Order: sequence, then structure tokens, then C-alpha cells
Amino acid sequence: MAILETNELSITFGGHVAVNTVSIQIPEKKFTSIIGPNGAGKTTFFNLLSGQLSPTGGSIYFKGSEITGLSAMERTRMGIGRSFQITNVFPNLTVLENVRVAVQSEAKVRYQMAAHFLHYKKFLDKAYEILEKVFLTDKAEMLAANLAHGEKRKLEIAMLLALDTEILLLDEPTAGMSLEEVPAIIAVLKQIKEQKDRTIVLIEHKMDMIMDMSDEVLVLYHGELLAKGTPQEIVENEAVQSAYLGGDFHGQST
Amino acid sequence: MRLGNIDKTTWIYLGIALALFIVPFILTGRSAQFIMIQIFIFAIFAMSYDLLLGYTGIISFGHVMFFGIGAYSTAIFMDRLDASIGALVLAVAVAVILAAIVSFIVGMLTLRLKSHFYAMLTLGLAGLFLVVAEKWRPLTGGFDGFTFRVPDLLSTSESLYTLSLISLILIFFGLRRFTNSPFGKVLMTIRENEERTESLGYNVLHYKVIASVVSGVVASFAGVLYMLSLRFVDTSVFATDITIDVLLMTIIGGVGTLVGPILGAGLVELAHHWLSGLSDVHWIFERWIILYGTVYILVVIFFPLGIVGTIRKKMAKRTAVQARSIKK
Amino acid sequence: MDSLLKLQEVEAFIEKYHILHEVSISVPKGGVTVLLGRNGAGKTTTLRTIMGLNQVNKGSVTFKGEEIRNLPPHHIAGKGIGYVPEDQGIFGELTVGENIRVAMKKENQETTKRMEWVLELFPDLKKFWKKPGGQLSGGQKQMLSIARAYLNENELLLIDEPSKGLAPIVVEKVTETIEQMKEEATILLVEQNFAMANKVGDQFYIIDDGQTVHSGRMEELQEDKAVMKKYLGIS
Amino acid sequence: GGSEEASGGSDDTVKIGVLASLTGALEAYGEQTQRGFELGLEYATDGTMEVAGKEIEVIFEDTETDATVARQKALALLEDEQVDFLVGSSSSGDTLAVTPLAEQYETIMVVEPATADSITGSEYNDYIFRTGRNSAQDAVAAAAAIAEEGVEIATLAPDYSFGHDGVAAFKTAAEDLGAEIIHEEYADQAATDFTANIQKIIEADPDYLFVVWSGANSPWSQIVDMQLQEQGIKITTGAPDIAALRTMNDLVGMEGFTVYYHTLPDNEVNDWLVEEHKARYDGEVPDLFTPGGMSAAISIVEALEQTEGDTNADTLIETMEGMSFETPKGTMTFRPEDHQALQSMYSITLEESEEVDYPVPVLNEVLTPEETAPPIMNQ
Amino acid sequence: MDLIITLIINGLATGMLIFLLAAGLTLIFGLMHVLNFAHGGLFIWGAFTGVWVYQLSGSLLLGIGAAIFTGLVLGLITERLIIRPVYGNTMQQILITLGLMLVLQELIKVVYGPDQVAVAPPEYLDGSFLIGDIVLIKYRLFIIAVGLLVFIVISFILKRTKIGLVVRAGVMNKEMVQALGINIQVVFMLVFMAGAALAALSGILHALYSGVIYAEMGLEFSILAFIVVVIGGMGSFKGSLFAAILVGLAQAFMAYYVPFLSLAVNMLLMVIVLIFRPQGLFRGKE
Ligand SMILES: Nc1ncnc2c1ncn2[C@@H]1O[C@H](COP(=O)(O)OP(=O)(O)OP(=O)(O)O)[C@@H](O)[C@H]1O
Ligand SMILES: Nc1ncnc2c1ncn2[C@@H]1O[C@H](COP(=O)(O)OP(=O)(O)OP(=O)(O)O)[C@@H](O)[C@H]1O
Ligand SMILES: [Mg+2]
Ligand SMILES: [Mg+2]
Repeated sequence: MAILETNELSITFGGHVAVNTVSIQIPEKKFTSIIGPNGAGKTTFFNLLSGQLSPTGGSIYFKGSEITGLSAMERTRMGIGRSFQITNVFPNLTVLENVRVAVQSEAKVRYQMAAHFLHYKKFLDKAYEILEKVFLTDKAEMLAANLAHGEKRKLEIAMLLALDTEILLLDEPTAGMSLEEVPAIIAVLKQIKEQKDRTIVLIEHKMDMIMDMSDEVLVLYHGELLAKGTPQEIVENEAVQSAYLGGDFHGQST
Repeated sequence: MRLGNIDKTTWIYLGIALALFIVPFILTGRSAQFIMIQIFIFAIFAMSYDLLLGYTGIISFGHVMFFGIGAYSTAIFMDRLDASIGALVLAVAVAVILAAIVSFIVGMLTLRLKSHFYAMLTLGLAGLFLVVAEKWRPLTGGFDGFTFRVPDLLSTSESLYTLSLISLILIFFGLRRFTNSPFGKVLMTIRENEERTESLGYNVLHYKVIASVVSGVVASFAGVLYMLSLRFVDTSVFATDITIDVLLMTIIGGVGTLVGPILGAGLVELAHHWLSGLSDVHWIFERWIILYGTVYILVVIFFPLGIVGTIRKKMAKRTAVQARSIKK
Repeated sequence: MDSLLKLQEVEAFIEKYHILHEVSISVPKGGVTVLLGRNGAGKTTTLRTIMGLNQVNKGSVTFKGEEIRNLPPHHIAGKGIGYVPEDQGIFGELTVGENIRVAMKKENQETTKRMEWVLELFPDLKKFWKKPGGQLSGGQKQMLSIARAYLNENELLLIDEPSKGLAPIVVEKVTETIEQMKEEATILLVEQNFAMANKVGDQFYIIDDGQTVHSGRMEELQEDKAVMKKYLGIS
Repeated sequence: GGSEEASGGSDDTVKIGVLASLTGALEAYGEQTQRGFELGLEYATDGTMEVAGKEIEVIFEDTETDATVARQKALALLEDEQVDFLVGSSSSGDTLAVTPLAEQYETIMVVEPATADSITGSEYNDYIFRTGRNSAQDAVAAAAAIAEEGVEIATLAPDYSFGHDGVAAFKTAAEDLGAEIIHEEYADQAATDFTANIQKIIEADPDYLFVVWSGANSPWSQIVDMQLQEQGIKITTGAPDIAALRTMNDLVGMEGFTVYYHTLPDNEVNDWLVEEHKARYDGEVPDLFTPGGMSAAISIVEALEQTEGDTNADTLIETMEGMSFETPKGTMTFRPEDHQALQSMYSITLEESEEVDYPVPVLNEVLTPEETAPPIMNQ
Repeated sequence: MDLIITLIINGLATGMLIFLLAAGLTLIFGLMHVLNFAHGGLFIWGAFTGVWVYQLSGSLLLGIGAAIFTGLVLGLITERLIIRPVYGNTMQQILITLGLMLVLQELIKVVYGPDQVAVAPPEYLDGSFLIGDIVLIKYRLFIIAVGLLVFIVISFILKRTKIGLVVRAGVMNKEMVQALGINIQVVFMLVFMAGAALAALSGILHALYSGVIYAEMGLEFSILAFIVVVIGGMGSFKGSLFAAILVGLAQAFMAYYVPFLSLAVNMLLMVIVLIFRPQGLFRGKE
């Protein structure tokens, strides 16, 4: 069953059609990847799904009900969470606080004005737990602004995990992350998907990762859906090869 | 609540608060107490400003309008009704409700937009309030203003001192709890990155409007106290100068700290008083404003985060450096 | 071999944090030197320090034999060092064209020619010439940043993770570009994409916890499985 | 509070606290008051600085033209210094913030030179005496200078209480004299462009334009530029202090009135004032509010002489009500009903002068205290 | 009809005066994102020094020159000592420039005395033409001309040179601009000096317009300048010109037709613009 579905979804930025009548279904509890050249409209597509942008045409359905007009905040509350390609954290709060706020949102403690936040110790525990998963525990007390680039990426993932939404939209989560840590992060994501039955949608340029994890791959090209299928089908697709993968990819996955 | 749960700083603040209750016994002159009262009032006002500026990241150039609303409500009720506690309570109620309504409307109008719109819209509205106070002369006495009496209970300097101090303490601890609550923590994330807060599932507009209402209400209460101490009202309670003063108090003390604005209020009032009092010493002090302005400049250079902010940062760093060296 | 850029036991602090403990790097003229290391090791800080964007507390940084430690960044840039920062450093409210214009040191035939060459390489930039840089896609930003650095005739280019966020086909292009640039300029490259680093790199340094811990020729590194595993997590 | 008895610090001194704007926008006024007050004490005590065997001590405090500061300084004077008299202040707001304290501390306050009618009107209390003229007096003087049967007058005033009060009082006075107010125009005090206002006045086509203005941003140059006089509209206003007279170069020939200009009054006190002032301040002549400061000092010394040094407020009130005293502006009398000093004003014409670079007021007629008596407004 | 023309011309002149006042602010705020509350201080220093030299020498041109020179010097000192440490930090900018404003305003009184100073335009700009019922005041025509000139010159510089780009880029990412080999500090300094010089220029022009100058006028008018900058859209030069003229005309017409609102016209205009077009009239159109 499709948990998230778009119907002829489009957006135009002053003449430039960034996403062009894309209709897709994202199957529940599966791992879907979106690939495509730079500027193909992947991030924009995410922005439409998560409510950062509103479409100029088409509609979006979440679990069968239309969410096209809802705000980003409402969609998060419904269960659509995302991470950002350009790291987008709270720079002058500590790493721990960054995650804690996401935990708090997940616990739906939103308008509590009279109690001290330390009364919510479980938030802290949960936040630490998540930091551990992404190898950031020793940076917990550091201001997010001072993190190295790769560390910020991990914080992005941590915040998304803390939200614990039904569907996780990940925009190039491992860009700039050290080679040794990429597999570990992948493992975390896989684990979440398996243990918690989550749906994951991933934008990536790292083909080996895509090949390894995806149940299905969607290819965007110039804002349009160019192809979809299993990883193997996609890699063998000639259109995809010439538009995206380039000369080195002839079926093999490095 | 168990006492053991209260953290160390709370005890320190409580201690200072208690010590302040003793001040009137030492400082018996009414004019000295008047200065203290002014400090308390402006400390309250500055804290309300800090809630906006320091915690939520909203700049207001017209915060004085809430102060003025409090001031005029009090003055008019004291003058038109009688100088009784009942009338005062009514005045406070009206002040608070009016401030809440105005801040709510302004907030709804502008807080969905980027920060400086709130600043300029409040500046504009404060200007309009000033014009209204100017023009509605039967009620406000216009530019010249009018004097009035206050309830007998509050006519002594000591009782007013006590009232303002108690208000300051209650509001300080109230706001401290408010900013330390889960709600308050979200305010800080809004200051840092509004869109991200939204995408974490928080309704940013609600938070900002609530913060601006709370801030407006507290500011109007400061206006009430101000009137009780001054017993005279004119249109200057809507003047931009007051906003600027309170802005300076907040920044000098350190935004986002709550204690900072209190310290800032104390420093600004005392420095002002002290410098202007020096004019007998040397002619240069007749131009004390030059020194006063210089102080602002020096504070920024030497205490870039405000006094409290800079000190806190220094302390935080020391602990961090210690922690690191221990780790190694 | 004559080294173009030389860092000797450089120590650097950011505010009070001791970030670089002892970094010694020698970049020979011509060719590509790659800096490797895990997240937070201090690679970016090293590049920034060379560029004068961080203070050097100890040690020396020489460029063509001349001490450049703690000179203002624009002086350092003026000596012929170009920089492609990790976060791309795009001026978000300026259009693509304006971003490029700001970067041009001279507006003469030579630079115009270079510009045309880069635009050919990244046609997206030409397409979005009038679009504010902030609205580009992540990869387009990366292209713009590289293009900017290539415009001027620099002797040394510091490039921080250029392949990050680029589609494979573009990574190929960037790899080509770097190989092209190599002809005219020396390159100091930070890269997590090992395949790419391996392809373009001549020699390497590994930084770990603010220290240069290992160096050698790129071909040697591939052989040295132990080092690869220890510092780069590649097995 | 019960313990707030007004009693002099010690028995053989009389303390006087003077509040004035010594810095800020009104500091020129504050300085005039200060100089006048010092000279006045000297004059009234023949240089001994003693009255009825008591030494006089004066403390000047700067209100910064801020009501809060004024109140705080007044409290300091009343409490810490235990002054026997308050004097001041340069702005009506500062003064109104302080007058209730005079009542509370049962201390006489001589208001000088704040002009708001409400000080001796709606906000009156028994402890307040005013040597300064009030807005209504200005208005009556202005009317006396030009109004007569059949004259049509338009007014231009700043759009706040000072302007509105002034015009209202002027209107009453002028209409009493048979003139007609055919147009009232109010302009933003901080306006840079008065074209619209002046245009409307031109359209109303009066015989006279009466201007009430205070504050630096004056409409004069524009009035001249719009060629009102050429279009048959005569201009009249109160002549201001010397600094502001410089802005009125183009208004030579204008008829109006003034509170004071040093050449106008013809009496010994003024002669002394002008001479001493010049001697002491580098040849400068006393300005608009200098005689006011002097009058305030003289009134206090006079009262103390009559009470033989008794500073008890009730005694003083009794003494001062109806008391007349000689000032640079001739005889002043505190009207018993509202404690406003009735005083001479001067009907004048602005004329060019050889000696100075600004137009000087030349006397047409002295308007007697009775002629310029304002309505009683504290009932 | 005559009336309308008179009102329009005078409204235009007021508008130009306000534009000149806001131009320096727009430059500094629009390009450098510095909230310069000391703008009014630079304005009065231009006014007082300019008037002093003008009255001493009898030449308005010298007076204007002196004002501009004062602006440049003060701008230089201010930028180096006061502004440079606080780029990018709005709050510190507010505090430090307000401090400077107080100092500048008070120093005027030390140097030129506390009294207001009266001044009239030179003979050739004094007086007015009366054409039918239309009053044309010479000095106002002069102001309109100067305003247009300033607008054209600045627009030209911003369009034709890289300086506007460099400054804007420098504000967005100072380090990157430096890394591109540009000495951004010098560029910032020059722009700030230019802004200060514009403030000072508007000071002397304003002095002759209103006939008197006094130390406190600085703060009063800088708030007006801020309003204009906001209405026009922050940093848009065209916007400032347009907004200033709008405010000038609104003042003129409101004072004539709806006098009871004339006190509130600036604020009202800003409130309306903020509510209906919060980005300002011209933002994003350039
Ligand atoms: N806010 C915006 N305004 C105008 N154009 C935009 C905006 N956001 C994106 N675009 C344009 O839409 C196109 C798609 O951008 P998008 O960021 O979705 O690409 P992407 O597929 O995520 O690329 P990458 O892999 O490089 O991140 C690009 O050409 C980009 O310039
Ligand atoms: N302003 C700062 N304050 C404190 N620590 C900082 C600051 N900036 C960087 N650091 C720390 O310095 C270390 C080195 O950072 P740097 O950005 O050089 O790493 P990097 O090797 O480039 O990592 P990445 O591959 O993730 O980009 C990191 O641990 C980072 O947390
Ligand atoms: Mg993208
Ligand atoms: Mg890095």
C-alpha cells in the first residue's frame, strides 16, 4: 500500500518548471530512493512533500487523505519528517538541546509553560540515546555552530530520528561524511526501518548506497519522473546512464 | 516541590532579593528609594523586552506603547474614579487586557513576517498611540498631562518600594520559569531558526504571539508601577526614548539572560544619576551625556554579549577548557 | 623537490579550543595533494588557516618561500591562492552572474575566456545566470563555487570536498576539471570520495585529531591497508 | 506621610532648590532662569545673601526635561536637603510632576517659567505660586496688541495643548475686543513643510495671522517665502528669545507682543539687571527668561522679609497671596485666587537694529498687569 | 489647480529633502545591513559645520563642501573605531551607534554652543516666484535638483561599478569575499564614509530649508529616515526615493485636506505599507 502518493505534482519558479507533473506512490515500510542529476528537482520535490513549498499544481496524499494544503508543521505532526540537504540546525544551542527540542515535539509537549524543562528528564535520556546512535555523544555540550561539517550532518539525522515520524525523508544525509561512518549511519537507518516499521525515502548521489539499500528507485530528470524500478533495473536503464550515471556505470556498482 | 531540587542560582537570587528588602532601612531618603523604585520598574520593563528580544529574537521599536497603556490606564482611573485600591485593581485589569489585545493584534499581523516588520509596526503604532494621547485631551490632558493621587496605602515610599520589589521578584521568577519551561525552550529555537522549528512540528506563530502577549502584559504592568511612583502622566510615556532606554538596558545587561536586564536597568539608572550629579565637580560633567554615550560604546567593545552574557560565556569556556584538559 | 606551500608544525586555536596541534604539510609545485581524515579531524581548519581565516598560534606557513602566516586573507588571496570552501560560500542574494563577477579579479580577455570554458563545463550556470545563488540546487551551488575559483589565474587552489552532493556524472566532470586545472595550478584538495581522491591525487596527507599522522604518494596508500583502515575506515 | 514636616535644615539658613533644564533641548531656558535667579537674590539682599538674619542657600538641579528626573530631583531637594522653597521649572511637564510634592511636603513652590495654564488652573494647589506668565496671559497680550472692532484674524499653532490652549485663550480675548477669528490652523510641531497650512490661511484672507509657536522648527521662513505680507496679511506673534529672533529677520515690521526684551521695561530693577548681566557675562544682555528667574528670587526674599524669616508654609501662603513686589518687569502681584503673578507685557514692533544682527522688539505700549490678567481657571 | 500644483511642488521638495536624509541610511543599511542610529548625529554635524563655514565665508558651495568633508572624516573615524567591531551583529550595532549618537549630539553643544542657530539661504536662492497663485520657492527647486542629482549619481555608481556587488557579497559572507582577494574592510569603510557624507550633506541642505538648526534635530529626523527606508523596501535606492516623495506629498496633501491626521501621517503610511506590502514598496524589483 502506498503511504505517500503524489498526483501530477508540479511547481514552477518564475517560468522554470522545477517539478513537472510527477505522480508517484511511495510504498509503506519500504526503502525508496530518489536519484537524479543536480538540479533535477529532488530537493524541491521533498520540499513539496514536507510542506516547505506549496505546489503550483497537483496534489499529495498521505495515507489516503489529501494533505496538499497543509503546512509543514501540520505534516510533521501527522508523521512526515525530513532532514535538510543544507544543514539547518539551531546554531547557538548545544547539540543536545537541538535534539531535545525534537524529542519534545515528538512527545507533544508543546505549550507547557509552567514546569521546568528539567522535569522532563526522559527527554534528555532519549536525546542522549539518539546522539549515541549517530556517534555524537562526546559533542553533546558543544554549540551546534561549532561542529565540523560531517558532524552537522549527523545532527540533522539525529533530529529526524528524534521526531520518530512514520516516514523519514532524508536529503543526502551522508554528503561529506567520513567513509568509515557512512556504513554505520546506513545501519542505523536500516535498523529503524526494520524494527519500527518505518518508511524511508532517501535522496542520494552515492550509487553504492542506493544499490545496497533501496527497494525501489525513482529517477527525476529536469523535474520529470524519468524512470522507476528496482536498483538493478535503474542501473541498466540507458536513459538513466546517459543522464545521470555517466560513463563509469555500466551495470556495476562500485 | 522538594527544596533539594532548586538549583544553586535560585538560592543566590533569593538571597539578593531578601537583601533588597532591607535596603529601605538603610537608605531612608525618599529620593534614593525613588531611584531604587525606578530601577525595579525598569528592570521589569526590560525583562519583558528581553523575553521578546533575547529569547524569541523579536526586535520591537515600540515596546513603550504597552508601558504607556499601563501608565494611562492607571492615571485615568486614579483621576476619574477615586484613588482607592479598588480603582487600582480595575486599572491594572484594564491595562493588562488592553495590552494583551493590542499585542495580540500586532503579533497576528506581523509575526508571520520577518523580524523587522514587528519592529517597525510597533514603532508606528507607538507613534499613533502618542498622537491619540496628544489629541484626546479631555481624557489625557494632552501634551501637558495631569497629576493625580494614588491610594493612601501606596503613598509612602516604603510601601511603594515593597510593592515594586515584590512585583520584580515575582515577575523575575515567573519569567525565569516561563523561559525554562518546555515552551520557553521552543522560543529559543525560534530565535535560532524559525523555519526549522516549524518543520519540527511547532506552530511558530502561536509561540511568537504568546511571547509578545506575555511581554506586552508585563510591560504594561511596569507602566502601572511607574505611574504609582510618578503620580503624573503626560505623553512622554509613549515616547520612543523610553523604548531606546529599555533596549539599552537589555543589551547592556545581556540579552537572553533575564538577570541581565535587571542589572542593565540598575546600571543605566545609576550611571545616569551619578554622572549627571557630577556637574558640580567639573564643567565637563555638565556634558555628562557624552560620558554616558561613551559608556555604551565601551560596553559593546568590552562586553560584546552584555555584562551577564559575557561573564557567563567566560565561565562556560573555563569549564569547557577544564573539561577538555581533564579528558586529555 | 621545491615546495610551493609549506606548513611547519602549525598550531591553531578557534577561540579557546585547540584544533590544530601539529600540522606539517609540504605541497610541491604542480600536481594534486590530497588531505584525508575523518569528520572533525581538522581538514577544513587547515585550509582556512592557510587562507588566513584562522589565526596561527605557532609554526609557519610559507608560500613560495615567503612567510604568509597571519596575513589578512585578501593579501593571501592576492598572492595567487584560490579557495573553494566547504560550504561553497555562495552569495545567496546575488545572481549567478553577479557571483561570478564579484570573483573576477580582472575583467580582461583572459578571464573571459576562462569563464566561457567553465560555463561550457557547467551549462546549468549559464542557464541560471540571472537566478539568485541561494536558489540553486545543492549541486549547482557546488559547481558555481568551483567555477568561481577557476576564473582567476591562481597558482594554488584550496578545494574543500568538491564532490560532495554531486551526481556521479558531474563528479566525473569535476574530476576532469581538476585534472585540467592541474595543468596550470597546484591543488590542495580535501576529499571524502576516495575513488575520486585516488584518481586525481598525486600525494596525500592524513590528518587525525589535528595532527598530520601520515603521508606519502597516492599509489602507496592503496597498498597500505592498515593505514586505510585505521584512519579512513576503508577496508 | 505624617513625618514629612517641612522644616528648614537649620534655623539660620533658608534653603531654596531650583529645578531647571540645564541640559537637553531646553537648556538655554534653564540657563536663563539660573542666571536670573542668582542675580535676583543678590539684588534683593543687596549682595548679602541674607534675609531677616538668615543665610540663603541655593541648590540648582537639572531636570533634563524629563518628568521622572524632575520628580526624583525634587524629592532629593525636599527630603535630603529639606529645602524651604522650590523654584522651577523650564518645562510644564517637569513642573506638573513636581507640584503635588510641594503640597505633600508643605513647601512653597515658585513656578518659573513653565507656562501651562493647568499649573495654576486644573492642577492648582495652595503651595504653588507662579512668577512666570501663563499661556493665557500671552494670548491676552497678543489680542491687546492687534485686536479691535472689525479685524479678521487667522491663527497658526502647533498641534498640541500649548497651541490649542494658546489659541483658545487668544480667541476669547480677541473676540472680547471685537475682532473675529476666521480661521484656525494647526500644524505638526515637527513638520518640515507648512505649505498646506499657509495656503489655507491665504485662502481665508485675514487681516492678521496670529502665530503661536514654540520649539525650534519654526514656520517663519516659509511664511515669508509664501509671501503672505505681499498678499496683505499681517503677521503677529510673541517675540521669542534672542536665539529665535535670529530666525525672524524677514519679519521686520511685524507687530506683536513680548514677555520681555531688555530694552523694554523702564525701571531701576531692570537697569540693574541689564548692567550686572552685561558685566558678569561678557557683555551679554539678559534674555527672555532671565527676568523671570530674578522675579522668582525677589518674590521669595520679599515674602521672607514680610514673615521675618518664618518659613512656615501657611504663614508664607498668607503673606504671598496678594503680595506685590518689584521686578525687572515692574510690579508683579500674586493674585490671591490662583497665585498667578499678574505682570506687564509689551506690545511691540520688530525693527532692524544697527547694533545687533537680529530684529529687535521696539516698544509700542506697555500692557498693564490688569489689561493682561488671564481668566481664573482653578475653580 | 494652482493649489494642487503648489502642494505638489512643495510636497516634492519635502520628499527630496527626506530622500537626501534617507539616502545615506539606505546606502549603509541597504548594502551593509548596519542599523546606523548615529545617522542623525552625522546629519547635525554636517548641518552645524556646513552652516558655520557658510556663514563665515558667505559661500554656500564652501559650506556644502565643509559639510561633506565633515561627513567623510566622521564616517572614517566612526567606521574604524565603532562600527568595525560590530559588523553582522544587529544588537551591538544598535547599542554602539546609539551611544555614538548621544556623544555626537552633545559634542555639538560643546563646539557650537547649546543655542539654536539661524541661517538663511544665499541671496540667489532666497525668496520665491509668485506665478499667478502658484508660489515657487527657489530654495525648494534647488533641493529638488540636488536630490535628483544625488539619486542619479549614486544609481550610476551602483549600476556601473562592482562596488555595490562587492559590498552586498561582503555582508553575506565576509570571509569568502576576502578569500577572493578583496579587501572588504576598505570597501566597507568607503561605503560608510559615503553614507556619512550623504547624511552630512542632507544636514546642511536641511538647515537652510528650515532656517534653524539645533542639536536635537538629529534623532528626530533620523526616525523619519528610517520610516522612509522601510516604506521603500530596505536597501532599495529607488524605493527610498519613491517612498520619500510619497511621504512628502502625503504630508502636504494630508495637511491640507485631512489636517487632523497630519500628525500621524508618517506613521500611518508606514503601518499601512507594512500591513499590505510588508517587504516595502520596491523590495525585489531591482
Ligand atoms: N526557491 C527556489 N526558487 C527558484 N528556483 C529554485 C528554488 N529552489 C530550487 N530552484 C530550482 O529548481 C531546480 C531544482 O532544484 P533542487 O534543489 O530541487 O535540485 P536537486 O535535484 O535537489 O539537486 P541537487 O542534487 O543538486 O541537490 C534547480 O534548477 C533550482 O535552481
Ligand atoms: N568554532 C569552533 N569552536 C569549537 N570547535 C570547533 C569550532 N570550529 C570547529 N571546531 C572543531 O574543530 C574540529 C575540526 O573541524 P574541521 O571543520 O576542521 O573538521 P573537518 O576535518 O573538516 O571535518 P569534516 O570532514 O566533517 O568537514 C571539529 O572537531 C570541530 O568540532
Ligand atoms: Mg538537492
Ligand atoms: Mg570539513
